[in-house]
Amino acid sequence: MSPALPLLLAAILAGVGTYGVLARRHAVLMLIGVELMLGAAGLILVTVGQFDIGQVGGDPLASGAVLTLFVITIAAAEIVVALAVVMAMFRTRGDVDLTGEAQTVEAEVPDETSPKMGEVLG
Amino acid sequence: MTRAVDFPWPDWELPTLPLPGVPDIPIPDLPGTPAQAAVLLAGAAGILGLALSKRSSRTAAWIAIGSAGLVLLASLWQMYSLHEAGDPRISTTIGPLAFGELVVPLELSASRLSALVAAVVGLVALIVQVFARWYLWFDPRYRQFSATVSVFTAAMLLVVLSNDVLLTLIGWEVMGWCSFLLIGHLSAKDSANRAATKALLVTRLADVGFVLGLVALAAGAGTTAIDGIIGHWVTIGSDITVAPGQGAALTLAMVGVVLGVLGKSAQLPFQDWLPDAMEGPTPASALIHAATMVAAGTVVLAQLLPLLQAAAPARVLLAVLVSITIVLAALLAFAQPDIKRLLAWSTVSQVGLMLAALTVVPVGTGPDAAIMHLVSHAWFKALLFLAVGWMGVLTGGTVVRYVVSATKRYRTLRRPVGIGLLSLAGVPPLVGFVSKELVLAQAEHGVQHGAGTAGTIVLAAVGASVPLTAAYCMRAWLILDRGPRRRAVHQPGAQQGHEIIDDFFAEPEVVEEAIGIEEAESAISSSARSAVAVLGFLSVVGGLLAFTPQLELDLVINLQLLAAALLLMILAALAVWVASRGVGSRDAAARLPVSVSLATERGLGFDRLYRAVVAAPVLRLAHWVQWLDREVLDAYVRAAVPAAKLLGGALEQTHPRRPAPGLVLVLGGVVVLAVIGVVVS
Amino acid sequence: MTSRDVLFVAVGLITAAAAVLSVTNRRVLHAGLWLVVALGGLAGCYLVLGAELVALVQLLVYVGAVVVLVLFALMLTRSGAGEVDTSSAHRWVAGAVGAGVTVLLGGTLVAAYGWSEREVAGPSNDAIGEQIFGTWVWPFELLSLLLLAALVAAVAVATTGHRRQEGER
Amino acid sequence: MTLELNISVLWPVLAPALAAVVVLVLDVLWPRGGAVHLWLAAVGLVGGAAATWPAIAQGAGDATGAFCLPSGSCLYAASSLTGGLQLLALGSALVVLVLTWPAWSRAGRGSATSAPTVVLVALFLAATAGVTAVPAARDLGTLLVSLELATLPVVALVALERRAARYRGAVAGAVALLTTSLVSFALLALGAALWVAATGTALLSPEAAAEAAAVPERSALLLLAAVLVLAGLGFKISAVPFHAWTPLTYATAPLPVTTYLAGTSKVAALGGMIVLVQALAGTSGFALVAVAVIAALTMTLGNAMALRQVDLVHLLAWSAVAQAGWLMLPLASLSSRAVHAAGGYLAVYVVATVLAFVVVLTVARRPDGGVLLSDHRGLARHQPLTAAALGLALLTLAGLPPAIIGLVAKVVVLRPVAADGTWWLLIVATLNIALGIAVYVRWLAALIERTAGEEVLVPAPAAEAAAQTQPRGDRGATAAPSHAAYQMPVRHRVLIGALAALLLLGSIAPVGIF
Repeated sequence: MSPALPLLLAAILAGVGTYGVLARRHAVLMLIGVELMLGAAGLILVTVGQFDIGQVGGDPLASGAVLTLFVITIAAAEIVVALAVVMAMFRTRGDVDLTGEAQTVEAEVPDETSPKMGEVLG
Repeated sequence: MTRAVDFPWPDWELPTLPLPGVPDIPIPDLPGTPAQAAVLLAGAAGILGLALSKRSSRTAAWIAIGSAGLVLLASLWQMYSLHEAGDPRISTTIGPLAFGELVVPLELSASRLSALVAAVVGLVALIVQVFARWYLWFDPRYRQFSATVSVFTAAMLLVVLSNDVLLTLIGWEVMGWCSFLLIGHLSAKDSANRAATKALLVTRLADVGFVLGLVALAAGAGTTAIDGIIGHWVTIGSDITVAPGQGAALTLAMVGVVLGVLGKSAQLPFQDWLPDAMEGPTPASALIHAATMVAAGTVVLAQLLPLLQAAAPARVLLAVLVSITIVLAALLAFAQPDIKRLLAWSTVSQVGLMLAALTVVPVGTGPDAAIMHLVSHAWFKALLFLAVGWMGVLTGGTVVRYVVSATKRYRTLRRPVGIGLLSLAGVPPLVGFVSKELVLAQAEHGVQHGAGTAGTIVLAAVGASVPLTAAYCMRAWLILDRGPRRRAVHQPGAQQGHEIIDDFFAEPEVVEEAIGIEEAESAISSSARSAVAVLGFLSVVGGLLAFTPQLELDLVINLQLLAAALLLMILAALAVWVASRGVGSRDAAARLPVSVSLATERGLGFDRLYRAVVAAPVLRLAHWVQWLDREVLDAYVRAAVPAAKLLGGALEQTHPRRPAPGLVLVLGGVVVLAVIGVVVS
Repeated sequence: MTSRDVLFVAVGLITAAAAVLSVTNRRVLHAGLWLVVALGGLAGCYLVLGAELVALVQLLVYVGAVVVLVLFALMLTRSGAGEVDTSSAHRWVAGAVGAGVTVLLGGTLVAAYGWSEREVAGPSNDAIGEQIFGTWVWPFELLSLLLLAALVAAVAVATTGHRRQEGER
Repeated sequence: MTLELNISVLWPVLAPALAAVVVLVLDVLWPRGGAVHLWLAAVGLVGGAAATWPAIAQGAGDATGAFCLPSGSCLYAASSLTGGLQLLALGSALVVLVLTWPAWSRAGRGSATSAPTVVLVALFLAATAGVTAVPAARDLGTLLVSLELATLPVVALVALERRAARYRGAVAGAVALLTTSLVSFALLALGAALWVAATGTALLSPEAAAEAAAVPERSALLLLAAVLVLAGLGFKISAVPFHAWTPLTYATAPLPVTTYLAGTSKVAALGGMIVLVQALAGTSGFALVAVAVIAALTMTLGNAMALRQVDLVHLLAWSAVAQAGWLMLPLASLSSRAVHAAGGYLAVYVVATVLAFVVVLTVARRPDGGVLLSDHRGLARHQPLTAAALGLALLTLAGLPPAIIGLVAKVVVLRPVAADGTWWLLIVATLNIALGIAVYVRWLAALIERTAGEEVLVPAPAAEAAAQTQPRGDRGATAAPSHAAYQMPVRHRVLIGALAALLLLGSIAPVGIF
């Protein structure tokens, strides 16, 4: 079969994932975008591995497949921690909105107290 | 020019004295080389002098003078051992530094000439220390003074014996700071502080060129060892050839070095700091003028001589500036109303002679004539300064109206001052005569061996300096010795000055404030007097040095030229004598119009020139930077707030306090970067 | 076009469509469910490409474990979700960046490999297993440490911490 | 498949990793362990640091490998540069451990509101193991895994803030770090995939890269892969435009963890970049314009923003951004000398920054202290030695004498750029030296300022903020009302002294940097 098909699908998945990361303000939904991007990476790796494009006679190290498995596993580990942090965020703030003001502990500090700037800023 | 090819008089080759063979003295096998010992001893004396002498001038004097004596011994031993073993003798300091590709061996090298200069430095330093012990007897800051002199000596020795430009730089810089301390010794005096700052600033300004030049030389060669640098840049055969394609770089670097030397040696256009530096105590002046700071430039250029010979533009620049300086400074010296300032300008002129001799050395010969003049100048100038300092103590000042007929009033002064002036003027057979004739012969030799226009200029300037020097020496002598006996204005020494100072075994009563020390109320101590006598002796017979194997002068003295020089000298002296007749103080310069003498006293307004050329632009630059800071940078900072508001949504989205917009930056940035990468490749 | 191509186009279209829906659907839970479909479709793609082991792991780890977690998290935080998407301007930027990524990646990849038919000949499952525990044992061991740390971290972060106090915004 | 193991070179990674596992196991076996965890961690870090010595002692071009294939390429290779980076990571981690010791030894078992010590220590050790594994990685798998190992536990450490007042902010900071790290990891994975697509192997071998660069289509792919991997690493080194999390997370995380982020984590980031650059070294004429652009942007924006900060942690955060630009500067020219220059700069930067953080932490811990610039006013009077050490660190960061080491480091990183003739980059860098000096001198000026008018100068909100941040120290406020009653803890003195001595030594003989 033609390697262009899976590679195109990977490009589409990466683009869609990028859009998802940027367009979502719900933290968990943002994670969905990341998952799609990782999926795209996996698809590229598997495609490259299955068509032994890089080297004549195939890659003896099975780089494509092994890296895909690594990426999947790392992604799982990431998601676990990410969800825990998001839950903590939900507990402390009551929402999981990524566009919300994140920094709430320290009060806004006025700019440097140097007289020159103080005068100008009033 | 003055080539005497067809003249029947024979040229005269310098003979070598039939010296008895140097006796084979058994020397104990000491640790380290004498070069190491000399530098270390002098440096340690500076530190120990401050650390050990807890408020006791006596201890400080013991340390300073004792170590200066040891330094002198070490440098004499060095000369002797070189005579035995041949030169150069390389010794290490703290071991090589690892700077990547740059080799920094940090070695000392003692050669025939550098050992000679080191010995002279050691001798002058010892004499100055001895003299200062008497001169600054009542000074509460004698300890600091003697320690500074020790450090200063160490720095000079480091420069002289250095085989590594890094060491040279260190010594050079330390000397700069020490001179600042010495000149500003009388720190309560405004003028002293001003003079010290001026000296520091002017030499520092010139040092920029020096540092850049040396760094460029070392960087190009990949080593800081001087012989390595010379070997990299030029190839010395029958003629000197620059490494291909590096002519411009070498020229630029050497111009930088020459600028630094001009600064340190107080040559045009940096000449003005030296006369003002007279604000320092007289022993400090003697040290700075005679053997150390101003001569350092000559030493460094002598070490780098092949490079100077190869870099013609730098050599011509040096030759022209130095020639102008020689004449100008001699003229200025003539008009000075203060004997100390007269001596200062004469130093400027004489150092010019040494440098001039360097610029006309043909390829393949050494800088021996310049070194000889350095040595002879060190002796007679130290003698003159110490004698004039002594005189200042007796008469209450060195301005002409104080010192009129001083040697008549104080007969003991007559001999040292007389010898010094005669030697300075170059009267045979004193040391000044020998060295000056050698410089003259060197210039002529250079002209004959293709030194070009620069050589001609140098020869003319050296020739002109002969009568001019004689003129100002004659003027000084007439004032000091032929003035009316009872014109003395101020005679503090007449009734006082009989308390003999016991140099080493008494602790002085220190006065609170250092001002007025120059009017010390004590007769000169015997040790100080003998120190002056040693210098006087050397000034008389030192010329013999030129006939020893210590100097290799394959010069041919043109007897016609020599005779002409002597004739000019006599004519100039006669003219001054004639001019002085009828003047009350026998001061020939009194014939000059008032405006001229005022202008010369102010160094021809070079101060104003500096202010216009250097200080004003720097200040303007500072203003500009300040303005930039206030109006532009701050405006930028200030504008950041409204700009952010103006840009509104877009910038608010990138506000880093929220996670989501940060992601836009990340992903957008990647796309932009990738596009840049693809487009560029 | 071979039958494998046709099969892949079919599965790929499903996957892409599910992916698009999962990032555009306004209803949180639905978006999560579309993700299940998309990742499942991806596993299908792997199968069509002949990488059975990877497909299996993808199915087990992702569809079986991760997505379930995600769904739970979505359900737990549903009450906190006000607006799901960012502002429309932001979404336009997002769309542009996403399209840029697709064009850039697709362009370079297809330019490098072309449309020509090729043989599918990946390493066997045995070979993959042998390689993981042979050549790649070092990253594999590090990976186990990573999983351990992630587990510990997740448990700690999820179980400890201060709750939002009443009265605080 | 025969694989040549060589366990002995792995100890810099294995020691902290094993310590992490042992700590967890020990907690199960002996739940009342207490401070034993911390001691174990210290042993792990010191052991790892000691194990870097054989690698450091090697000659310039040598490298010891582990997990070597019959073809000769290894999955783990320890050159002297690698050893140096590992030592730096372990050393800075040790400093963080000492800083955080009292906080973590308290409440060993944890409670409903604070994480147990064992978790914190284990995460800390796991992250450190990840950091040390990165510079030695020679394949994409190890690079991906170890980078994630160096990041993920730190996210949790940020979120596991124990003090109630700061917990909410810390979680927000963790979210910012987490989202950026997730996206960056996705980019890294995409980059790795493209790398494999371009070169056909997951080994980061220069030969394969050179081969790929020779083919036009593949070279575009390789370039894209390099840019993506760079972007994935850029977040960790806080390079613009991947920096947005930096000020946020630095300001909200517990100060020792911030120190970890600013010091140890950077080793992983730069280590990764060095690995990438070394893999690209064979591709002649394949200059990474992207690196140059990022470096220029990063240092400019970082310095410009740092100029405006009054909160010192913010200032240090932006300074970290600016210094990241300096770190990346030499990498734009893919040479081994450039790689060493970046490594040397990193060492100087890490020591100086960690020293600055220790002093900030010490001052913040003072009863009336804080992390604002105004809290440092007149520090030179109250604590002259501390102020001197801080001054040395700031001068080092600014690259001003007498902290010659900073100057040398700047010269060293500029050298490859000048050698390449990338003049625009050189000009930007020079302008940034001036900007950077302004940043740090502002702080220095505050140190030696008189304190007479302090109350007047500090505006009310700032004073409030200072009051809020006051319990930011390790033990909270311990009822000591005045400067006089305050005694700086011995461990802080030792740390400040040791780090300042390192900088001083470096300034006297900046030999290793060249």
